[in-house]
Amino acid sequence: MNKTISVQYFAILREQRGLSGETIPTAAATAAALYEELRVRHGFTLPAERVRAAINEEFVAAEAPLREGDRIVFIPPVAGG
Amino acid sequence: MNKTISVQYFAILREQRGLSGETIPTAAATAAALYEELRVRHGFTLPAERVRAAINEEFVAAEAPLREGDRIVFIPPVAGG
Amino acid sequence: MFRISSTALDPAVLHAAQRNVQAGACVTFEGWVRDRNEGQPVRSLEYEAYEPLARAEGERILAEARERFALVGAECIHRVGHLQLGELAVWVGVTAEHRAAAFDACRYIIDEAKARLPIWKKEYYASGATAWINCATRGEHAAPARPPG
Amino acid sequence: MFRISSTALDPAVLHAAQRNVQAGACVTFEGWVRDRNEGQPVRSLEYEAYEPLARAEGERILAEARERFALVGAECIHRVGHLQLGELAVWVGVTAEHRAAAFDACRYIIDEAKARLPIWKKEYYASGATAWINCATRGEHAAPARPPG
Repeated sequence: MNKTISVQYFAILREQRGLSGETIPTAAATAAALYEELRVRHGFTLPAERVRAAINEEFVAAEAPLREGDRIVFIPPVAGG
Repeated sequence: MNKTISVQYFAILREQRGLSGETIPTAAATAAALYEELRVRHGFTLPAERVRAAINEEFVAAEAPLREGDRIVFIPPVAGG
Repeated sequence: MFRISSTALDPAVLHAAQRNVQAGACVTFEGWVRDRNEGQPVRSLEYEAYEPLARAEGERILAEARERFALVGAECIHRVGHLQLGELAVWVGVTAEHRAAAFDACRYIIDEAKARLPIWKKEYYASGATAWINCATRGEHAAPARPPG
Repeated sequence: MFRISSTALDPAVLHAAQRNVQAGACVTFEGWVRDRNEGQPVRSLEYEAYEPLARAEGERILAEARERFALVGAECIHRVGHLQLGELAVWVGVTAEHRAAAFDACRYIIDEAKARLPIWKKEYYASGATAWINCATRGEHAAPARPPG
């Protein structure tokens, strides 16, 4: 039931993880579940509701399902202004 | 009762007069009266209500009085747009 | 500063003079001679200014912009003379800490400049005809009014 | 066209590419690195982009602007990397027959770009501190929101 997912990190998430990306096994069923898993593991300061996700280079909803081999990016709030 | 007035022409008025400026004697009491005199004499196509006047480099009302030695400019409608 | 120039304007030079590390936003407007107006093919344009009054009115417009908007700098330069297609006829450059003020001020300056400066434009058409814009009277072929451009 | 550049932008080159005799109006916006933000002295800035998505979103924004406004051309280029004070961080150039469309489209593009592009900004302060803008959470010193600029 574990999937292999490739994760990319940017900006504050990249700094807090200390990596630009990694390929990991996970049991998380959705984008939101995976972020929560990683947030706890790596001590990310951004709460889930301020992070968007993109899977295979398309923005997706938080409850989007994860599939074997997906490439996911967690997107911190943009600079705005 | 004649005054000596220096008149400058721009754009369509300059072309219709064939001169950039001239110094003329006139009995006209106001800027508007002088324009009317010149319009008839030189066949200017612009009616008085579409021409503004400046005396001694300041915009003035049509009924502004003319004084000996004044420099007057008749200002066609600007290009706008 | 407001200027009238009888020689070609170089936007790179005008632009470089605006640099300021206090400004986060720079908005420029350029008016170019384009190849048609109101559907008629245009070959060239002539601008004529009543310079003393145009300079005074131009400075007034810039002062108004500085009063209304939080600016770092504001400049406007208008060409006079005979201009060919593609030439730069008028340049407005505004810098500000934030972009909203820069956009609003740049637009204010060009709108007021077009409406208030005693500067006239003559169009030379491909047909050989010419017209002083906005000076048309009954019987002349050029339209007396045109949309903003 | 939308581009992301990791090398310095030259506004003169970007500008020259816009020339078009069908355009009567050219409006450009430049975002510069300024020396303070929210009252704090800033030394430099770092921009980081998620490039594939930023490019796709940037192209979408330009397509929206072309649909909404009568344009001749529209371009946007965003820097990434470490930028010093006064450097050009983002450039938007729009040409149109008339200036109203050029102003409206230029502003639309930069507003949408700032709100939607997955590009992040890190400020390096004179104090030695740093902050990812808009990524602050409880306990971090940078304000989570800032006015448009």
